[in-house]
Amino acid sequence: MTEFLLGAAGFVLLTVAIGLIRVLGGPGNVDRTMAVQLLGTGGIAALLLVAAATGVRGAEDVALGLALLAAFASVAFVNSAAPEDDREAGRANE
Amino acid sequence: MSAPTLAGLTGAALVGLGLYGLLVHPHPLRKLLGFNLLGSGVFLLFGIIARKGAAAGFAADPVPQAMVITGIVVAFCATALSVALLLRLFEAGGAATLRPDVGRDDSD
Amino acid sequence: MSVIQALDISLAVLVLAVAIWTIVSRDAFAAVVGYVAYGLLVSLVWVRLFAVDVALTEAAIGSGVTGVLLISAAVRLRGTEAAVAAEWPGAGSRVLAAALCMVVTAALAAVVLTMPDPGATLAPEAARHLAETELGNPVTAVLMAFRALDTLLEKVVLFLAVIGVWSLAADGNWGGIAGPRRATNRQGALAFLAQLLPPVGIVVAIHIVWIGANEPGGAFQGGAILAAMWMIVIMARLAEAPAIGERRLRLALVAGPAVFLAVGLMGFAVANAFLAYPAGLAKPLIVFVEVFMTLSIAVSLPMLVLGPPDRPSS
Amino acid sequence: MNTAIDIFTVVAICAGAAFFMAGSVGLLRFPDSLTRLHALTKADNLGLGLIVLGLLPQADSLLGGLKLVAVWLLVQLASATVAQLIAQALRHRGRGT
Repeated sequence: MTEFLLGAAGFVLLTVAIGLIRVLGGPGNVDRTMAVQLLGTGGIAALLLVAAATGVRGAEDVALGLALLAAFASVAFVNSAAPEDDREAGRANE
Repeated sequence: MSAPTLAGLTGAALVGLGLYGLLVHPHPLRKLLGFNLLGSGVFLLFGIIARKGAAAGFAADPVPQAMVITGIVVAFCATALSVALLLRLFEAGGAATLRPDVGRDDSD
Repeated sequence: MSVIQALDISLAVLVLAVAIWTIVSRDAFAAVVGYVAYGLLVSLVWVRLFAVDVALTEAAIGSGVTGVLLISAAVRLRGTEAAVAAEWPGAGSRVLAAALCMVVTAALAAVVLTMPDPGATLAPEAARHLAETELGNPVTAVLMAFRALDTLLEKVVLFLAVIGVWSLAADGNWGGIAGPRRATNRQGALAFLAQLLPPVGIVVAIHIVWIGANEPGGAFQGGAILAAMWMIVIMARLAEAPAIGERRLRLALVAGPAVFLAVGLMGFAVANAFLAYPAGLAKPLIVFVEVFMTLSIAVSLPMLVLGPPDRPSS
Repeated sequence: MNTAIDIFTVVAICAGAAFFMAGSVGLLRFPDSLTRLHALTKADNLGLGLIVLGLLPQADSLLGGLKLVAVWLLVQLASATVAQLIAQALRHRGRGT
């Protein structure tokens, strides 16, 4: 069972990370943000699987922390990008 | 190869990468990223010292771990202060460059 | 090769791949996004090194709070990259720098490969004195008792960094509302998240501070989560960022270092040394100090991320 | 009994991993950002959900199991919000330019 859990962790991590590395190159910042979001979820899944396999104490709390912060980077991106876009749109309309 | 050795080699490579970014990149924000990579490489080296010091029923030596936690906080403080300085520089001079001649005269 | 080795190797390769991306990427935003992903992967490495306290700190700081700081900075600085493109050093200097960095890496790698296993350790020493602190988590014992001076100074550094950031405010904005002006439109989904997440986050943060005495966790990790919750509320514009002249804010900022220092000085009177805890009272005192430290951290981190005020308070 | 539980774990985790793969493939292959967003949310919800479901019988305590469920719920909340925000940003951009 341990081997299976570790294998699954590696599989999930590799699939999402390969997706991330492909998408980091572009096309746009929105896609990059989505790729990091997917890596965040995949990372949490891999962490839970590794924790169950190796029996590290307290790893669920790390997963809880990561889950609480899962939306953080994307929110910062959307939040700081939005007013800028408003201004650009305003200028285009004038 | 054991997990700590592997993490240690990763740390060594990260120190080199971060140092390269810090030296070569002209953009201050990218220098900061290099600085953070360098720092986290050093922390990983502390991590393998901790793991190889596993004894007395602890999975890893707690002293290097505590030092890494302190280090992460201090590195964050330095990063935040640098970002604030950089944004202020950009506001004041309209450019994010470390060249001393830009911003003082506008002939550039 | 066993499954766990394959996992460790792929994790190391991924960490390096994302790190290389943050250095070679042409676009600053893409590099910063890479760094956020990097922080998450590194916290998995820390779990594999059985350093769960560090993993928790790295998760909260590396991919959380630092991520928000750098992403906002990258968005605000967009368009400045073209101007500095001319400042790239020549090919010769770059090769030289790369060679130097390779030498540094090779030297560190040699140290790693020749490191004795098991290596030098203070773990038995920590274990011997753990009972005196009545704590169960050796990392918390090191942070709060054996090397308490480091932690006290770290909190002072955090405080000084806040002062440093504030001092960058223009004269007219001193005492004003922290951080850049934000648009007033409230987005429905974000407001929903900012109402639902903080109650859960506060419970988890208190849980992490409380169990920090015996299990992985502690003041810094819990404080960082609290800080993140406050920042979500500010980013959703459900609440205005505080004015930096506000007395409550300033009291919260100094509470941690001040209480820690006071308890440390009390050590002279009751236990004959700075930062010494009287026998039998070590654990309650440590938890008492940690509560105030959590508060200070939860307030300092958002102040560092928001930056100096750029408008007056009224 | 134990074997039955283990088989359940293996099946659920395999299904979860498949959803993660589907999410990554979607992110790489779908033609525009909105369809890629669709692929992303499937991986978030079902991928992690099935892995948590598979790990639940292996949890060593009630609190451990509750934490697993809490992790899943929090990620659900985060991913739903982020999907909304990204979709709004995309629509906004489509109109603005």
